[in-house]
Amino acid sequence: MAGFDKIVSSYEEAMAGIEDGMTVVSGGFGSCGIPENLIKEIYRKETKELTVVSNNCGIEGYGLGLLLPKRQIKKMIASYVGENGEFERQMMTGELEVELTPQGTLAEKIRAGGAGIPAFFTATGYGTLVAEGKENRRFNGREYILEESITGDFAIIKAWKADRYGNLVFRKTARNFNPLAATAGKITVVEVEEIVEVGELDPDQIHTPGIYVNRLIQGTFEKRIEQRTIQPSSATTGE
Amino acid sequence: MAGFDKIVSSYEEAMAGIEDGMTVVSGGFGSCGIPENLIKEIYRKETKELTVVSNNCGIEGYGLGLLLPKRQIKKMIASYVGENGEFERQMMTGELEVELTPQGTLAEKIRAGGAGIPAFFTATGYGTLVAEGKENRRFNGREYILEESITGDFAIIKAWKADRYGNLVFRKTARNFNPLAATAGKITVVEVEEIVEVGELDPDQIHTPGIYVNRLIQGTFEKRIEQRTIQPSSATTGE
Amino acid sequence: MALSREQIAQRVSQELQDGYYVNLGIGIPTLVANYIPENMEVMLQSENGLLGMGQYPTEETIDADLINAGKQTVTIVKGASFFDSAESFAMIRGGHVDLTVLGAFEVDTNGNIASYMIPGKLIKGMGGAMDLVAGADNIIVTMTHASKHGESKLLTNCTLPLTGKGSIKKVLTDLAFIEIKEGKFHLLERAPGVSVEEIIKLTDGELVFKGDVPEMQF
Amino acid sequence: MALSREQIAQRVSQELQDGYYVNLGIGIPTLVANYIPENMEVMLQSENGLLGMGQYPTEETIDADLINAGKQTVTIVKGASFFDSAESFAMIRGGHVDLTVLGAFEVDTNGNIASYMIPGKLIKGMGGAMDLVAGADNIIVTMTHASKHGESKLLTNCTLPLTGKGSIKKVLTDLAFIEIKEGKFHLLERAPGVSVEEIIKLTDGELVFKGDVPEMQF
Repeated sequence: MAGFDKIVSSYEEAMAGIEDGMTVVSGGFGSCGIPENLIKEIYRKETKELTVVSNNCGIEGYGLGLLLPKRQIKKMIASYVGENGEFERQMMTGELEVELTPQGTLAEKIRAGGAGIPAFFTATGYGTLVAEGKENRRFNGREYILEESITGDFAIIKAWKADRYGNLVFRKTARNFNPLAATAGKITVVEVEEIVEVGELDPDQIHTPGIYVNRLIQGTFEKRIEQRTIQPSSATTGE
Repeated sequence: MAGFDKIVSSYEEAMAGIEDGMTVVSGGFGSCGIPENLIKEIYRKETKELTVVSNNCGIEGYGLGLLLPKRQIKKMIASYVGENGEFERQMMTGELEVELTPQGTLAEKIRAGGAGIPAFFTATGYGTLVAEGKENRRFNGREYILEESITGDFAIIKAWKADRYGNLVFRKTARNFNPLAATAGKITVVEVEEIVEVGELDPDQIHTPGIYVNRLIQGTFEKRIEQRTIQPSSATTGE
Repeated sequence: MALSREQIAQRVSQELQDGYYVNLGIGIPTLVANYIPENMEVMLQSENGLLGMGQYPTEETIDADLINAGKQTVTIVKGASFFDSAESFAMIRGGHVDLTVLGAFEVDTNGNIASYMIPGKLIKGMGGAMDLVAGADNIIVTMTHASKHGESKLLTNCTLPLTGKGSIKKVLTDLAFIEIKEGKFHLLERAPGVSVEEIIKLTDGELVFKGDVPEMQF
Repeated sequence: MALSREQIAQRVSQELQDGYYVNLGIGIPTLVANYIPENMEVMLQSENGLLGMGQYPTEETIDADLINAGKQTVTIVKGASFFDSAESFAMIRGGHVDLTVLGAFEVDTNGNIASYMIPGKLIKGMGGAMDLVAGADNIIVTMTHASKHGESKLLTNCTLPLTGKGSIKKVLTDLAFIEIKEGKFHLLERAPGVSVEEIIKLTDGELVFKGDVPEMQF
């Protein structure tokens, strides 16, 4: 009896069914909390024409940046694409379509997608390029724009701990977009650092209930750091 | 230096500033996880003409039901008002205005209020009395209605544990509407069973960050049970 | 013979599948939990913020902080989780629950359902029913086929205020298992010993069927 | 003399209040954290999902799972909390953050701000800036008053794509502290040793002031 056991035995199985032209929603912020190995599997499969929804597009050769050299991404929906030369090149030449979306709007679009809310109003982006082609409406004397939600054929997630039912716990700021993305995939695939026994996770402290999770795999992670800032050097405040 | 210390010393102080005609958003589901003592304080102060937003309106003489005999509530926004004779009487005679709102829509309206989202579309209630006077719109071949968000002058909350910064942890199904309501008050007042030292709550496991909380007080709770169902009697499945 | 409440629940339980997340409404639907097949795992969602609802507690384990959507004291199973009401209805509205079972006063041939209000008589509120009805793809309505006075509850048009519009596809009554499609009731199964004629007589909306309508198997 | 980056941060820090929740943007705003007055508690929000950001870590405490919105490794203070990105922007969009400090390329007399894009040159994306600008009531923009070539960044109308419309009321440059209201720049304070004439010369939008404009105090 399979029941609620979400564990799959290989990354191949984890990403089975992903096809050219699909939409993939990915957790992660910069290099933090990204599903590194699920991305590697998409790279290995050479799936193409993808629409990828993620706050960033990784860095060159790491994270979602892996999918750039072979031009696997057709369209990127992200809030920030800086610090990736290949990305910038493909965007400038028009090889890659980019839909820049404010970070909070992106988060809310993904949450709304998972929650069955097709659209919502937000003040963010009113009067800017982001508002172009979108409905404006006034509520209580303030202007808002209408934003539609996002769902994906696949959601790819990195969590810290899970039980085999797919109940997830995230760690520190590696949480970021992951719990939202987990709700927004037709098929939600999660890779974790540790799988614990069912019942070990405190039911009050589960960040993502297993109902959102379809497949689960334990992986090992490089966890590359983008900006290694160390005290007490005041020169490392970065800009 | 006050800093982030949210603790107040009395229930009087906790509810200071509440005035006739204000809107109060309350956590709780039935008798579970309700801010009993904050409600008692509103009863004691005899604040009137209130608009109260809560999933239920308590039972006679307990919870929000306390505010009925002296007709302190002008308007109730709730999803379920059953099992309260005085409530039904006031509603039937028109003494009390009631805006019945689907439970999920109510939850989302309160969350949206706290999150700066003035309105959202939902399929819930389409084609029903709930949709009257509201905009309908089609997204991807399905009909939705536009629902506006809710905020309150006060939000009254019951949590399990807190630190003095107002970081909150809820317990079991006593969580319910409480974390949502906590975000939606101009002034958010929380009563808890236990106040622990700052740093004792795991930062990964705080349900409501202190930024939403203005006042905090430790109380003692009756925690009345509405439907005491015990196994193994199969006659207690209740209807 | 018309099915008992327990038999209705039992027949509904045959629609369960291993690994289903299920929301059971108050009343007969709650009884379905007693008939989950032995070789199957099902998780019960309670819309007040619980996935993995267990049985009623004992006197020793009763906890005022642990109730279901019917406000009954309950327990949890291993692997359960608690969450707030917005998250709970994100699950429901977002279509993440595999099966919803709920009661009704009336359903009609357009898949409309009325279940929360009898004007001037019963105004308790819709609770989570409107969200459940709008959010789930897979809903089974359980109800008696007709009132005690013989008035059909399966209508051409609901007469009471609707809980949801065009959302119901399956109805299990004490007499019949019915599918709603293309504006008609399709009789799939009948209760043991209940004739097609009896069902037709007590069905107000257009009822169609193909060949011999099988009896329900228990 | 024009203020240094550190002095700009220091002057901003005078606008802090005890118990403030503050979001500091990348660049100069980040430096404000170094000048929080001794007798004051301030909590820093980082929009990637952290309230209560602390200093940079040591080699021993560095943690790849703990970064700020600028992707720098950080630590947390006592009483900090982590949350997801939707919750983080619920805080921001919902107006729960008391003060936001962020940089800009241009601001104008209508309170418009351009800070994320130079067409054909710099297209890195707005990140959380549009949400911060739309969500906060209390925003301080920090920037140099003019470019290295002497072109004013305080304009009648922004020339670059906007980050937000009508949302900026306070600007602190290396030369002046300015309030924006009624379609004008109001000169509140000038950097020590910088004359009103110099500021006027480097301000493109209409600049007004009352009487003697005081020097900033440090």
